[in-house]
Formats: sequence, C-alpha cells, structure tokens
Amino acid sequence: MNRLIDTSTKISSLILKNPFILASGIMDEDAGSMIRIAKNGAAAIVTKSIGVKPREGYANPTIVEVDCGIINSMGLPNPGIDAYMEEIESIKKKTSVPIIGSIFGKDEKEFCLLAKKMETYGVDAIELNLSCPHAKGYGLEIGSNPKKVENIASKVKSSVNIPIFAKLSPNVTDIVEIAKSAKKGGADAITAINSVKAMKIDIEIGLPVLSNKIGGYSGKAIKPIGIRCVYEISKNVDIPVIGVGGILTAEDAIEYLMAGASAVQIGSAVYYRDVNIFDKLDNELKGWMKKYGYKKLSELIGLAHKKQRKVII
Amino acid sequence: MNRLIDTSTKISSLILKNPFILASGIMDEDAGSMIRIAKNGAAAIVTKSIGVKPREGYANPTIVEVDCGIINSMGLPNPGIDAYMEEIESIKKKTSVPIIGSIFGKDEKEFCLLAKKMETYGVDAIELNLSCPHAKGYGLEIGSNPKKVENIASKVKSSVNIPIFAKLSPNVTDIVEIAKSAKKGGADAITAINSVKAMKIDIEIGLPVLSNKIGGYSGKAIKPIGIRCVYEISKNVDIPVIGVGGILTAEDAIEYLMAGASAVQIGSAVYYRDVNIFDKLDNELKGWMKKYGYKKLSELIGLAHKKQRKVII
Amino acid sequence: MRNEIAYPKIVKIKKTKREAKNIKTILFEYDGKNITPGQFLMIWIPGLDEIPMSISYINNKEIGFTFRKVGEATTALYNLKKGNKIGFRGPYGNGFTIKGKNILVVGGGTGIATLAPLIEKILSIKNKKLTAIFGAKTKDEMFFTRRFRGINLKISTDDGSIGFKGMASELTEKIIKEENFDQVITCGPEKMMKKIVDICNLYKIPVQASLERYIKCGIGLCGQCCIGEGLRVCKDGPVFEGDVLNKISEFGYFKRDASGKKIKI
Amino acid sequence: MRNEIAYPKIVKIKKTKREAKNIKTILFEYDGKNITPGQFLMIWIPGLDEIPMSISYINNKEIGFTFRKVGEATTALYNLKKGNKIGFRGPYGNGFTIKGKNILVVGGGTGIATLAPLIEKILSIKNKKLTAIFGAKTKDEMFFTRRFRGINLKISTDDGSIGFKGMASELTEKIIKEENFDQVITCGPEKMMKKIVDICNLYKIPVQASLERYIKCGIGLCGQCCIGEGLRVCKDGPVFEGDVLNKISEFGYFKRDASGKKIKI
Ligand SMILES: Cc1cc2nc3c(=O)[nH]c(=O)nc-3n(C[C@H](O)[C@H](O)[C@H](O)COP(=O)(O)OP(=O)(O)OC[C@H]3O[C@@H](n4cnc5c(N)ncnc54)[C@H](O)[C@@H]3O)c2cc1C
Ligand SMILES: Cc1cc2nc3c(=O)[nH]c(=O)nc-3n(C[C@H](O)[C@H](O)[C@H](O)COP(=O)(O)OP(=O)(O)OC[C@H]3O[C@@H](n4cnc5c(N)ncnc54)[C@H](O)[C@@H]3O)c2cc1C
Ligand SMILES: Cc1cc2nc3c(=O)[nH]c(=O)nc-3n(C[C@H](O)[C@H](O)[C@H](O)COP(=O)(O)O)c2cc1C
Ligand SMILES: Cc1cc2nc3c(=O)[nH]c(=O)nc-3n(C[C@H](O)[C@H](O)[C@H](O)COP(=O)(O)O)c2cc1C
Ligand code: FES
Ligand code: FES
Repeated sequence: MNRLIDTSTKISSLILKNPFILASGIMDEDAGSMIRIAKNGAAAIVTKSIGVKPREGYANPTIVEVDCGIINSMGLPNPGIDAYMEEIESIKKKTSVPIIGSIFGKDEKEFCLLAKKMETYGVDAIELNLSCPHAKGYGLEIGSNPKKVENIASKVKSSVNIPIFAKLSPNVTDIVEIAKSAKKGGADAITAINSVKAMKIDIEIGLPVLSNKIGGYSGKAIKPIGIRCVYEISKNVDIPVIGVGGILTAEDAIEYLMAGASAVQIGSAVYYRDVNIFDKLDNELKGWMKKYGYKKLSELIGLAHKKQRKVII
Repeated sequence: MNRLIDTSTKISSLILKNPFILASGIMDEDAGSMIRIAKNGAAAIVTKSIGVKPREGYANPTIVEVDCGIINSMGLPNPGIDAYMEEIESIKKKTSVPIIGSIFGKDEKEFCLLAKKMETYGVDAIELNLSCPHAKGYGLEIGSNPKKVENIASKVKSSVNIPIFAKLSPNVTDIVEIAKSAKKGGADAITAINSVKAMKIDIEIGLPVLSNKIGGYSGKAIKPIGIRCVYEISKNVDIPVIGVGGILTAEDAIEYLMAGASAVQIGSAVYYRDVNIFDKLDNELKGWMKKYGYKKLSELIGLAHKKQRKVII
Repeated sequence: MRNEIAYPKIVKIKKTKREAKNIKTILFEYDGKNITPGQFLMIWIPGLDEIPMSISYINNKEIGFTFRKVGEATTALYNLKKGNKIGFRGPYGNGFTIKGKNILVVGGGTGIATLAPLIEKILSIKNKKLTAIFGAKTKDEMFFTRRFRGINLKISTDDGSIGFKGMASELTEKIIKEENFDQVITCGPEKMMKKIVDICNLYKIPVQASLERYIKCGIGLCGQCCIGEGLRVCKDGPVFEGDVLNKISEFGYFKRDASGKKIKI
Repeated sequence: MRNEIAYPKIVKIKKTKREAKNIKTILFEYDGKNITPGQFLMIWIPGLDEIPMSISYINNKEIGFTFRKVGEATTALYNLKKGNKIGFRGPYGNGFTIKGKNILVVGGGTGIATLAPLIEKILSIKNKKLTAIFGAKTKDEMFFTRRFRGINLKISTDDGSIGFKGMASELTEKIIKEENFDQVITCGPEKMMKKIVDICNLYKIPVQASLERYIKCGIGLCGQCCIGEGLRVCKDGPVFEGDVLNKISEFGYFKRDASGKKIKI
C-alpha cells in the first residue's frame, strides 16, 4: 500500500530515493561503514569531514551523553584527504547511493584542493563544513564570517563540476545572512544545522567532561533550534535546504520538511535507534503520509510557509 | 545540620541569602506574585521586563511545551513603566528581598528613562534586557551589537546609583565580545542566558504553533548552552555572572556555579517544580554541599576553571 | 506525574450543537475520566488564537465545551463544523471540590457551562441534595435547562422573560434564606459571584467560585492571570474558596488586560 | 530500554591489586548482575583520558578491571589508590555467547583479564567441560593462574619460563588435535587470535574472538572503531564469531589509529 507514496526528493542535481541522508561524522570515516549505512536504506551519505592532513582529533572523552542529547568534541579526526581516496573508491564500487564529500580547511585554498580531490575520487557533491563548533581555525571560526563564506563557496564552485552544499552553524547572530553569502558565492544548497556550542561540567569532579571542554550539542534537544534555522533560511534564501539536528523519528523529519527542507540528515539518532534507522524512517514517513493523505514528498516541503492564518483546517 | 552550610552570595552590592533568583518573565508582572515568590524563599526577584508604554504582547498561542523544554513568545507584554510604580511600591512594603527591575527599550534614551524610574520606585538593581529573542526592535536586536550594548550600559550606569546587570543572549556569534562591551560600558554583572531562538511546527496542522512563529527556548534542553556561555564569559570577563537556563535541580545550579556563576536564576522550573521550588533548591543545595564536604558557596564558584588536569581526585 | 496534555492535541470536531442565541457546544472524542468538573482546556484555533474554555461535557468517550460568540476567536469557533480540526491542551486548573450534603449551585451566563459537569457529578452521588439556579439576561440566552434529570432547577432572567425576574444573586439570597445549604458553588460574571460570596459570608456558608482572568500560558508560569498574593487563576484556580477570595481585594473590582494593566470589572 | 550507564558514574576505588609485573586490578562497588562477560567499560580519568577496559571481575557487590601499564592513561590508573575517584560508563558491547558442552578458552596477555569472568561463568554452569590456555611473554607477566577453582588450566610463555614454551596459538593447535571441542573462545593479541581463528577454521570448530580497536564514543556513533562492513567493535563487538571474522580482510593485518588511518598490526 505504501508503494503508492513517493518519498523521493532532489537537491540540486542529486536524486534521492528518500529524504534521509547520513550526516557527517557518523559512521562515515571508512568505506565499510558507509556501505553498511547505504545498505540500510540511506538515500545519500555525507562523509566524515576530511582535511588536508591526518588529524587525530582531541583526546578522550570526546563525547558525553546528557539528558536530552549528546555533546561531542571529536576535534575533526580524519585520515587526511590522500588516504581517503581508497575509501571513496571502494564505496563507489559497492553502491550507487550518492556520496557527498564533507571537507574542512583553514582557507579557500585548502577547501579548493580538498574539493578537487574529492571530485576526482568520485563523490557526487561536496559539503563545506563551515560550522564545526570546536576546532580552532576551522569550521565555525570561518563559517561565522559572511565574506569568508562567500569567498570559499565561490572559489570551490569554480573549481569543481559537482554541486556544493554549505553546512552552517546556528552559533551565529544571523544564520540567514551567512546563508545568503553562501548562495551568493554559488552554493547549490544549505545544510543546517551543525551542532550547538555547549558544555557539560561534572559537578562531582568539578571539571568539564570533554577534554576540549566545549563541544557540539546534538540530538533531540536541538531540534527546535534547527527547525527555526531551516524556516528562516528557506524563507529568505532561494536554494534548497537540507535539515539536520535532532531528527529521531519520521515526525521530526516532517517538521523539517514543512519548515522548508528538501531533505534531512540523520546524526545522533544512529545511536538512539541504531543503524537500521534509515529504512525505519522511510517506512514511518510513508505510513504517516498515507494516514494524512499526502502522496508526494513535495506536498510537505515548505508547507509551514504556505498555510498562513488558515483558520479552518 | 544544614545550618552549618552557608549558601549566601553576593552580586555587586546585592547580598543574597542563597543563590536562587527568580528570572524575568516568570510570575513577576504584579506585586502579589513577586511577594509570593519571595515568601517561597527566592533570594532576589527580577521583574518582568518593563518598557515605556503598555504592551499586550503577541496573540496566543504564546507558549508551547516541547520534549525537553518550553518555547515562548510572549512578546514582552507589560503594563508600562508608569503603571509599574504601584507594583514595586507595594512589593517593597511587604518584603526586604532585593528587587531587580528588568527593562527593555529601543535605544539608550528609553533605557535611561526606564532605569531612572525603576530606581525612583525603589528597586535594588537594574537588569538590562538585551536579549529577548522575539521582539522586533528590542532585546536581541540591540543586544547582538557590541557598540549599542556598551553605549546603553554606559548611559544607564551614569543615570542611576544602583548596580546594573546586562542580560545577554546566546544567539550571537560571540557572547564573550558582547559581555566585554557590557563591562566596558559599566555593567556590574552579566546575566546569561536568555532563551534560545527556536520554533515548533505542528505537523498535523502544518503551521508554527506560536502566533509569532519564532520563540525563545527555555528549560532543561538549553542548560548545556547556558553552561558554555557562563564558562566562556566568566573565563574572559572579570565581573560577576548570574547563570540562567534550564536549572531544575540544585545539581543544575551547582554546574552553573562551577562554570563561574555567582548566583543563578530560575525560570521554567517554576512550571516543572512549582512556586515552592526556591526553598526546595536551597535545601537540596545544602544537602549536596554537606555530602561533598563544601561549607561555603564561594568554594563552588568557578571551580571548573581552577581544577585543570588534576588526575587524582 | 502530570496528567494533562502539554502539547496541543489535534482533534476532529465530532459534533457541534447550538444551545441558545450565540451559544454553541463543540464536542470531540476524548476519554474524560481523569477530568474534574471546573477544569478548563486551552483551545487552539490554528492560525488565529488560543483561548481558555471550561469543559462542559465530560464522559468516557467524548468531551466538549460551550461558549458564547463574543469576539474573533469565539466567532471562528462558532463557524466550525463537524470534521474541522482544533487543538487542545489541558485539562488545567483545580476544578471544584464537593463538600457537605445539601448543595446550591448558581450559574450565570456561560458560567452555566462550567457548572454543568459538576451538576452531573453531584447528581450521580448518593445522599446529595442539589438545588441549581441558572441566570441569564433573557430567555433566548438561557441553555442547559433540560440537560439534567431529577434536578431542582430555578431560573432567573434579568428581564423576567423566563423564571424569576432579577439577578441570579437576588434569587440566591432568597433561597438561602429559606433553606440551609452546606455549600454554595458559583460560576458567572464576577460581579454576580462577588455578591454571592458576600451573601455566603453573611450566612456563613462555605462557597466556591470559578474565576476568569486573561490566560496566556495556562500552566502557571507567565504570571498573567495572577490575583491576590500570586494566586494563578490558571493553576491555583480557577476555583477558589470564599475565604481565599475574601482576602483578594481586586475580586469583583479589577482584572488585568493582556498587558497586565488593571482594568475595572 | 538501554541498560547501560550513559553519563559517567563517579565511583571511589575500593581496592587495587597488583596481579603481575605492570599489571594491576582496580575494583569498585557496583552491582554486576546485568553484565555479560566480554563487555567493557569506558574508564574516565578526569583531566586526562577516557579508555576502554574489559570487566575482569563481576559480582553483585563489586566489579573491576585489570590492565597493563602501557602509556599515560594506564600509568595514571596504576598509580591510583583506594579512595581515589574515577568515572565509568557502560557496560558496552555484546560480550561472549557460550555454546556447546566442551569449551576451550585461550587468553593471551591482558586478554586473560577479559576472559576471566567468562571462565567463572562457564565453571558455574552444570555439564560444561572447560579447558583454558593462558599465554604470556614470560612468567613475571602471567596472572590469574590461581584465581579459578576446578579448572583445567594450561600455561604457555614465549620464553618457557613457566609452562609450555612457545605461543599460546601453538599450544592451542596441539590441544585441539587431541580433543574435540564444541567451541573456542579467545582474547589476546590480534595476531594470536588470527592464528587461532585459522586453526578453528581448519578443524571446523566454532570460534569467538574479542577484538580491540581505538575507541572514542564507545556507543556506536562516531565510526572510529569500525571493521569490515561497518561492524563497530564498541557496539556490534567486541566479540565476533569466526565466520564474521573470516570475511573481514583486515583482521590480523590492519587497524586504524585515532585519525582513522590504517596501520599495520
Ligand atoms: C478559565 C476560563 C474558562 C472559560 N470558560 C469559558 C466557557 O466555558 N465558555 C465561554 O464562552 N467562555 C469562557 N471563558 C471566556 C473565554 O475564554 C473568552 O470569552 C474568549 O477568550 C473570548 O475570545 P474572543 O477572541 O472571541 O474575544 P475577544 O474579542 O478577544 O475578547 C472578548 C473578551 O474575552 C476575553 N479574552 C480574550 N482572550 C482571552 C484569554 N486568552 N483568556 C481569557 N479571556 C480572554 C477578553 O479579555 C475580553 O474580555 C473562559 C475563560 C477562562 C479564563
Ligand atoms: C574493548 C577493549 C577492551 C580493552 N580491555 C583492556 C583490558 O582489560 N586491559 C588492558 O590492559 N587493556 C585493555 N584494552 C586496551 C587499553 O584500552 C589500552 O591499553 C589503553 O587505552 C592504553 O592507554 P594509554 O594512555 O595508557 O596508552 P597510550 O600510550 O595512549 O597507547 C598505548 C596503546 O593503547 C591504545 N589506545 C590508547 N587509547 C585507546 C583507546 N581510546 N581505545 C583503544 N585503544 C587505545 C593505543 O592505540 C596504543 O596502541 C582494551 C581495549 C579495548 C578496545
Ligand atoms: C560524533 C559526531 C561527530 C560529528 N562530526 C561532524 C563532522 O565531522 N562534520 C560535520 O559537518 N558535522 C559533524 N557532526 C555534526 C552532525 O553532522 C550534525 O550536524 C549534528 O550532530 C546535528 O544532527 P543530529 O542531532 O541528528 O546529530 C558530528 C556530530 C556528532 C554527534
Ligand atoms: C514565559 C517566559 C517569559 C519570559 N519573559 C522574559 C522577559 O520578560 N525578560 C527577560 O529578560 N527574560 C524573559 N524570559 C527568559 C527567562 O528569564 C530565562 O532567561 C529563560 O527562560 C531561561 O531560563 P529557564 O530555562 O530557567 O527558563 C522569559 C521566559 C519565559 C519562559
Ligand atoms: S496564564 Fe500564565 S500563569 Fe496563568
Ligand atoms: S568508538 Fe565510536 S563507533 Fe565505536
């Protein structure tokens, strides 16, 4: 019965069989994990954010679970772009699910170098990590500056022939301004949001739990922040938005779609609901759409902007 | 036994019998409510944010409960500063608990006018609302601009003889920068954080629930964000910090104290644990301090900055 | 721990009923077994408003509320039909507490709606004696007079178009003089309730009144609805005992508008 | 739903024990009744590091782990005393599954610590026959040889300073040739486990091995510890069946460092 429901969507030139994409940093450092996630139904996969050189990341503890979410400061561990060739090539042999290469650099030169290599390895799109909340000189430190964002987007855009997505942080005064800069630079879509700057102090020990002290907050707690960001961006910036932040259920994803997202990414929920979450979400989504009389995903996208003061429902 | 434990603290010239202050916007629009809260053990009370003219606030729904907190967009309803004289005067007759007058204006002129009147009415300190996330032309729209913050703080400082606190928003790229501006202007303390910009969309209806669409997120979910802000501010700005955001238990308050707060404010928890929460919190705090061998609150304040890489505990 | 629906539940309207001139009831499916008469809901009309409404019908299958068309939100509700969707959260507030054996219930205007499930509850308890007074401006605005079986119901209208001619409070005093009541429970215009509380003070009868104030949060947080020394109509009320009301100087005289400013009642 | 401690629990060390050269056990109070042998904890040394440690002692009152001093974190643990505080979260991972009647357990180095509670569990089940092989480099590094009652224990050291001279895997092959086992369970250096799995393949004996990889999150999220087709050592493991390991080309050859780069084993 659910077969009559069409949950496919598209972001720029990427056609997705459903709206559920694996978020960067979740089981996506090596080819094997990404293949497993693809087999579990993800419509696309964003790789771990990769930089020019190998990085070990911060010392443990790098993650701590709190009441309504998770705080992590992995510190962008990654094997470096050169070692990553092997990983991308072996995924590409085993799955046709689109692979989105996430990259982070300290300036436009590094971003261009990384994007070009990713393209050569065979990824289908690039996600610019302009938003990691806890790595000095990277991520948010660049992504909170509209000029830098525009510059990086435009330089990367002219270096590659695949779509580029700008992943933004909610830890800025005005995310719409940053999204506009990204679009101006040529970004094909915006991914929002990265994790929220946060801290957990253990009161019995009297120290921040994470070795880096400050980390990024993800999971259930941040959904209302992500929804607000996606709503504001999609209202003001005319490129597709990929929603991410606290999606655990199909209902959460629908909220993002209605806020204006064309697709969504799943991060922490891989912990809360395990790796088979992707197929589960698509089934739940189809069941919900059937119950409420929707046939195509496009009917949901941006709905909260369309209906206004419609009293009789 | 708990009598040996001293939980008193001070912020600028205000002496507080315990660290628990009522946050602005919670049962503090009229004298009667504030007297009730004082009788329930609050060490000080921040009034509802008051402006120059009466304001009805936004249409209902103005509040919505979500999984890990509350999103509100009351829209700064208040009877106006002139009508407020009667309220302050009648509180002052009935309680000696310090009253902190919260004010919001569109520019330094309005802030000064409001502060002066509040002082005349008899409040013990002023809290500048530079952080309301959902009122056009007020709050965050001013409080995200370091120059405006400095200017308002300095003009208000020279208009009144009571301490002034600057209440800041986490919805900025760099809260430390704003806190530094407030200090430069002459603020005697920083209150952090106001609620976090957020949205809830009802997926069955397909509309944002709040009439103002965007609101401020408070409660449990935002505690890790508040802790991070207080930690960053108290590390970098040398004036007292009042912690607020998601405090439901004494343990939550202790986390803020260790992050560097000299006192804390209680908002949404008045809903979660009702009006008698203040006495409950002080008892829980004393019990905890006794269990872990602390005698004075000052031993807890800023502890997470002091202990570093202390392996053996 | 908490029993109420915190996030608006969306329900389809099962039935609407016209009760009198400009007065309608909206019913929807919900198991009312944990609701106490006198509690209220926050009714969400998506895109328009959210307003407090006493629960006027309570049973295990459906519940409902009864309202007068007075402004934008109630007019929108008035125009809704079976199948339309509204949201609700609650039940909120304390509800009535039944005390003693011989009880007098006095409703004025839509206050009758608030009292209706209380009346049904009292009628269902053995060994209770119940007298009810329903007051309205005029006959056309009177409702629920035929809803209850075995009730001793007295009616008053300001214009005398039906029943006693005069205020419900006058009729109340008349009846109280004639009979000994263990408890009086009232809901209606605040001026009327003030008079009834004063009468009960005089005759030393325990009394409860259900108040209305401007409600925003409905959950005891924002302070909008406070009276006296921080009593929240939405949470500590809406039902208050007479001896509590006696200490609240604004009862019967002042309320606050949406900005918190005092206005005359 | 989830049974583990998600946020680090702070505990006081109740006892420390030196087991052999550079090998110590730390014990603390905790009811171990829901722990499966083979599961591990993330041990937090506040201000320094958080590292995975198999649970080597399990009972209803206390649990413990046994470790070799190899670097900064384990040296810090080595220096801790009774009364000092550490944090832990977990138990994480799957643990061993006992199958069949006649079981051979092969531990090498600190792998013996991981197997210890499994041995106790097998010994507590009626109608099981157990043989254990403990291997170490030299006599000084051997431990737990006197911990178990009624066990058929064989010892090997690389230098022959005690027991069989040679690798534990050689002794394993020797014993497997002599006796029919229903199951082999092993934990130790990966090269050793690889050999044992190969031997079991040859002799067609079901085998389980407990792996080590660099652990960060410990909860199956970050992907740091993945092997083969996305098998997470921290969550889908650390114990894997032989037929799963046979499909993992890196088993015995490669692991990944903290950056995710492949390094030789
Ligand atoms: C606890 C409680 C229970 C109530 N139960 C009933 C009932 O069973 N039947 C019934 O007809 N009415 C009831 N009311 C009153 C009802 O809520 C108002 O009539 C309704 O809100 C009017 O909305 P409107 O937009 O149609 O009118 P408006 O034109 O907006 O206002 C008309 C009047 O209603 C008041 N009002 C508007 N919004 C609110 C609000 N959020 N809270 C309180 N008052 C408001 C205004 O102050 C004004 O006096 C109850 C009120 C309370 C506080
Ligand atoms: C599931 C599991 C169970 C383990 N159980 C035990 C045990 O019972 N007893 C025991 O002595 N050892 C055990 N280990 C190994 C133990 O975790 C390492 O010896 C310890 O982390 C070394 O830390 P260090 O700072 O002292 O050494 P370092 O100098 O930091 O490193 C020494 C070695 O330990 C490895 N290591 C460091 N940190 C980690 C980490 N976070 N995760 C995995 N390996 C790491 C390094 O890769 C290196 O090979 C286990 C490992 C895993 C994965
Ligand atoms: C353990 C972990 C590692 C992450 N690593 C990255 C990363 O390398 N690059 C990136 O852009 N985002 C990273 N993120 C952020 C997620 O992609 C996502 O934006 C965020 O977690 C919010 O989504 P969620 O609530 O579904 O987890 C990481 C998140 C977690 C929890
Ligand atoms: C209903 C409501 C109204 C509020 N009104 C104000 C206000 O008028 N002025 C202000 O500075 N903060 C206001 N706040 C923010 C609180 O003072 C506090 O900063 C925030 O709620 C976080 O604390 P909490 O998690 O303890 O609620 C309001 C919060 C709530 C929930
Ligand atoms: S309406 Fe907010 S406290 Fe009653
Ligand atoms: S350590 Fe993170 S998935 Fe295993």
